[in-house]
Amino acid sequence: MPGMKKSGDMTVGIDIGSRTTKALVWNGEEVLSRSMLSTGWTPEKSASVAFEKTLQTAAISPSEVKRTMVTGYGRGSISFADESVTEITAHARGVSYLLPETKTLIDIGGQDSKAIIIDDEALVQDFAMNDRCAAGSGKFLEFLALTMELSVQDFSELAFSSKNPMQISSICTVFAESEVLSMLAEGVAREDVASGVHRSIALRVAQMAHSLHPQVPIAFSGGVARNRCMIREIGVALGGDISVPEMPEYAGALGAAIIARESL
Amino acid sequence: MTEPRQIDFRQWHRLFQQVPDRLVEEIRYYRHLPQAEWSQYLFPPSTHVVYGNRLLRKLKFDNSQAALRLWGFVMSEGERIYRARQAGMKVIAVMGDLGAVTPLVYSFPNIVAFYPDCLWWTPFLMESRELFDEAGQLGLGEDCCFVRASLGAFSRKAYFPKPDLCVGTVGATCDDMATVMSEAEQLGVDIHYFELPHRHDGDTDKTALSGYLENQYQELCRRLEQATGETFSPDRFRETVQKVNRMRSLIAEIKDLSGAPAASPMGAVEMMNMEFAALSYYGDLDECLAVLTEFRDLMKFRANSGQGYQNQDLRLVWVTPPADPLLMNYIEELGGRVVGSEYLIHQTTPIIDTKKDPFEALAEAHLKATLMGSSAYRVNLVIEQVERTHADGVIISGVFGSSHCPYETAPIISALRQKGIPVLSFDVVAPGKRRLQSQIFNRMEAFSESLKARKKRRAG
Amino acid sequence: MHELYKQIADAVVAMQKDDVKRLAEQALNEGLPPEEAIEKGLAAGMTRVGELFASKEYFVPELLVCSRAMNAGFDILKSKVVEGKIISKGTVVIGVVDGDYHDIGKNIVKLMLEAAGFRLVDLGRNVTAQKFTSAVITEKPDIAALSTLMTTTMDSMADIVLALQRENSDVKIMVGGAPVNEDFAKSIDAHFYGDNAREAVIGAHELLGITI
Amino acid sequence: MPGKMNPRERWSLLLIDELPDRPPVYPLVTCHAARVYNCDLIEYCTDGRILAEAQLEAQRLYGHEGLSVFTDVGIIAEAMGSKYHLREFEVPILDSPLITDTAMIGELGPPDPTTQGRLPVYLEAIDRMYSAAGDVLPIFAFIPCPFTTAAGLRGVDNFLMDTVLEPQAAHDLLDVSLKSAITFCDECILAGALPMLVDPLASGSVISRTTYSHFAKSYQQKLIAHLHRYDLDVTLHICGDTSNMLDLIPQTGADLFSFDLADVDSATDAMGDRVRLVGNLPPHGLLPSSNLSVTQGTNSIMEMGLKNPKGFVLSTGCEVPIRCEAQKLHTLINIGKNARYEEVW
Repeated sequence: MPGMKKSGDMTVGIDIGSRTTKALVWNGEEVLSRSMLSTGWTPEKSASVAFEKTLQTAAISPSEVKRTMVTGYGRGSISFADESVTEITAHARGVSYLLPETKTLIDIGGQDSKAIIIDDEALVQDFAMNDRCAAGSGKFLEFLALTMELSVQDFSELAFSSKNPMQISSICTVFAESEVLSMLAEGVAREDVASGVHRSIALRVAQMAHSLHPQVPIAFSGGVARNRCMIREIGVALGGDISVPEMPEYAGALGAAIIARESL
Repeated sequence: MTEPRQIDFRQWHRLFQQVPDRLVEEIRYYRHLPQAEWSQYLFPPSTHVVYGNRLLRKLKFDNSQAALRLWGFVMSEGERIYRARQAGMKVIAVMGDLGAVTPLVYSFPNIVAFYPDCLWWTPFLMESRELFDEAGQLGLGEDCCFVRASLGAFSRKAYFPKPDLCVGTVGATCDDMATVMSEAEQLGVDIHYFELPHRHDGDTDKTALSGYLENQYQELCRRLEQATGETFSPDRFRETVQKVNRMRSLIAEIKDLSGAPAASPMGAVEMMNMEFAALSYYGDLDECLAVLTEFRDLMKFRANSGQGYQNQDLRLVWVTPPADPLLMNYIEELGGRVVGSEYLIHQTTPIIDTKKDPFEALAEAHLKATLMGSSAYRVNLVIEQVERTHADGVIISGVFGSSHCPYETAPIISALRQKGIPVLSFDVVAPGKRRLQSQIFNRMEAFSESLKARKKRRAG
Repeated sequence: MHELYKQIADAVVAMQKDDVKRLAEQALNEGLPPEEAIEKGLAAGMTRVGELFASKEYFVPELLVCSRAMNAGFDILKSKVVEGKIISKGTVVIGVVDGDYHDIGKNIVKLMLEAAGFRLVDLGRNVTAQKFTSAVITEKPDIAALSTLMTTTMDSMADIVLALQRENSDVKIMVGGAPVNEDFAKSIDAHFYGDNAREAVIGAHELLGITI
Repeated sequence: MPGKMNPRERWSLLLIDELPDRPPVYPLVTCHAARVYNCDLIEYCTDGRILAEAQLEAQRLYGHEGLSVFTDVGIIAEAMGSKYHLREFEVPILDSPLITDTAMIGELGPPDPTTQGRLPVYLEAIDRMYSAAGDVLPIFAFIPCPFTTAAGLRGVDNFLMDTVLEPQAAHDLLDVSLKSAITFCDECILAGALPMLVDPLASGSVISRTTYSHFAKSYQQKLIAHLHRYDLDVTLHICGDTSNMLDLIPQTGADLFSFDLADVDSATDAMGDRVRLVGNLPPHGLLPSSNLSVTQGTNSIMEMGLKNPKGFVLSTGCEVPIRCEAQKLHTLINIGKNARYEEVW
């Protein structure tokens, strides 16, 4: 990459999401270490634990870190960080690094989802966010998995096996739950109900993305991007192939670390 | 003259020590009345903080005397309307008219007009749900636009005196407003319905619409004669309209100055206060002119001498700036400056022809108003403004539940995107919803990051 | 009555400390009995001050300055008083009730009672029921005088009156202070309520059946 | 119930010469709040969070229409250096005054309200109350006037004697006390409170009209003039008997007069066209007396108060006694809340 500092200058990116906090050490070429833990009620504390853990893993001392950049919803309360950046910019930067061709990025996190249009020079051109309600986020998925008494992992695997996703029309978590329960009571196949839930999220996200006139290639990041069924449904909803970067939940932290290094 | 700076209410409190006593004593409203203690209004924001306007603790204000005067004038409007009644003046509420009928109202002697719709500001200013909850109890809940706060105010009877007449517009206007008016009528308010004709596109034959509007104005004039016991005087009308035209040109001039190339010469919140003066002149046309003239002179001085705020480089046009002024401060904190605005109050902008028959002139000016035109017409105006002000991006803020927002916002966004103009759009959230508000802040920050990155790239 | 006594009294009323001192010295030089100079000069002056206070011509500042003048004279005269020549009219235990530290009123009453010939035991301020009752046991006073200035401590007063009466039903209780009134005094079974220091002096005499 | 004004709205109307639906009801619930909140007085007087929470709790219980920030009248004198006695279960009280010799006055200056004495306690309490309920409840910060602060600096007896024996020294002390009051008022305003000036020692029970005019009134007037420069409406509270100086009160410039021992009718006669009255059920009336006498007393005050042309606030003549029974205060407040002005809207 042009303008990159020589390796050895290490930066740390920390992404404090509503559900999990991720931290990693970056030396300009590779990720030296990563750590992830639950954010809980004290973002400041989880951020510092994640920071210490990832430094420990990389076997470096805090004084060797040139700059620490935080992102994510909890970034405002972190006093030990040098700078902060929004998760929109951070995710776009991280994914552009991992999958440089990306034009459209879908990110689904614990509490929100976003669609980001990335221009030819890896900058955010436009974005849309859904952060008003749980529908369209990892939280919605978790809730309905719980309704069907499944772990999120099993829920998505079950959904992936379905060939005939049901249509879930409710976008409100509470109504969606009763819709799911009544379908199950009517004897609809469990996998079809589960994939229906995935599809409903994918449709909401796609609807948001459509207003931005998305172009291919499309990438998908965030914790939910590990969900095979969701990848498939997003692809169907957006009408294109979906690429998922390696370790998609770390895309924000990586982006933050890269931006930190660029600003050295 | 001090360097332009945005300061908080604490700093204004201290700076106020340096304002000469003479000015505090001199600057007054209702100069035609015997001067009472209450007519002074040049006071710092801390005064209004003590009286419960909690948002002022978080806002940044321009450090000039002209801006202080503007704030003082705006913040004293509520009291001023009460004082008007105490002094025997007639009080006319003008709702939903977007500034069209006020010139006619003010051409009657011994009269003030006020704009109850602006009470939407109060819940934000006080960071309080009181007026919204009050409206909610009367049946106007969260699905209604923020103007429902004015219903709360009608019901509480503590924000303005009972109007001698309330002129309310119906027809091609906000439905929420009409709902508020019908509820207010239940509370015993005397309402005269002024019907706005349907929106037109530029090519429509306007003769029929004009005749229709003239009738509406004549009807209103008769109602005002009844309410005030005075006869309409064309001479006084011309005199008033000359002042109104002066005010409209002043506002246009000030808006142009806000785009000064070197640096932002004025805060977006002050600009909003200034633009809203066009609606009902904050209850005192003469003093309002004096306030705006001082304000214009200051901005002219700053623009000509290249003075302005530092580190605000992103040029933005804001479409329907929000009820929550904190957001305007915030974009400035992020390095943005608002070089243009596009409000719904277009009826306040055209110059009224003083040579024509009064009612014909009013109708003609009314039809020039952009909101009388189609959405597409308004879209073009926004784009034209973006190009004229060399804006880097556009922010559109709307109100959830407001009936005009959806069909105005969507076409503007889509047109801007097609032109490759970056746009951020969101709905303002009512006070007390911290999580939602912090999400808006987040989007604004992301928007400013992307605009900055682009600017940096363009710069090489 | 010797002219000098009147001059001493006048000087007390006129708040002239130096004059009082000079006149007291003069009285001693002229061989006048010091106890008589105290009673007919200083005390008589203070009685007039009390009247001026009651009639709202004098207020606390003036009263304090008068008593300062009186005390200056008293310091000169008392050293020459022959033992036993001054007979106390009775003993008064005085204090500001529990929770209250405002002692302006109490000090004035104390001043006036002393000037009128009572022996005063000053318990100070913030005096608990327990402190009051033990003083009643050790000092065997004729009167207990309770004062309060704060509305917030009026109920302490009620508690103390109750405790005192349980301990010694003979002791006469007088109360006073800005927030207290006749009705309140009655309601807590006090024997006397005085609106001001002069009334307190009169009341103390009345309670003990002494004619002034 | 729709249409019911909140306390903020009621006060706002009153302050612009509009009669609200009824007079605000604002008994001086100060340290009594500590009892409602069940905390020790020393905590109440030294911890802004506790003071704020206790005030809010008491307001929730009684529904009276204003929050009061007040512990004791020595607050400024203490911050300037006088020693106050702080002990469990007690309100702070002057122990040893700072100025033992009038020659020391020249060295005095106003305190820093953000660090000195317990002034920060007030500021924290105001800030918390304002954030919690400032939209619906006015917050009154009780600021001791120069006369009372001077007495706290010099010792009450000494200061009162100074007014006779060393008037110039008394004025010098009053001047610096005025500066301190102004400094503290400014910070209280910035925290969100409306200053309420209290001058218990300037009472007609303690000093003469002449002393009041020369040593108290002129400084009250200067302090009020400072606050008027911000267009704030100022309440002046004087404890004890003020009946012989009612005619002097308007000269201070006070917008509201809160008084203790004087009757509402006389006060109305003396200043009703210029000054709003705040009063004045005697606190002893809230103690062992019957509910019936609270009812009668309050009714008669309310009847007189409603006639004051500049408006009226139903209140107590002084602080509500710490051990006041809740029922008595409820009785007073209910009577206030049932009163009505003729509707003018």
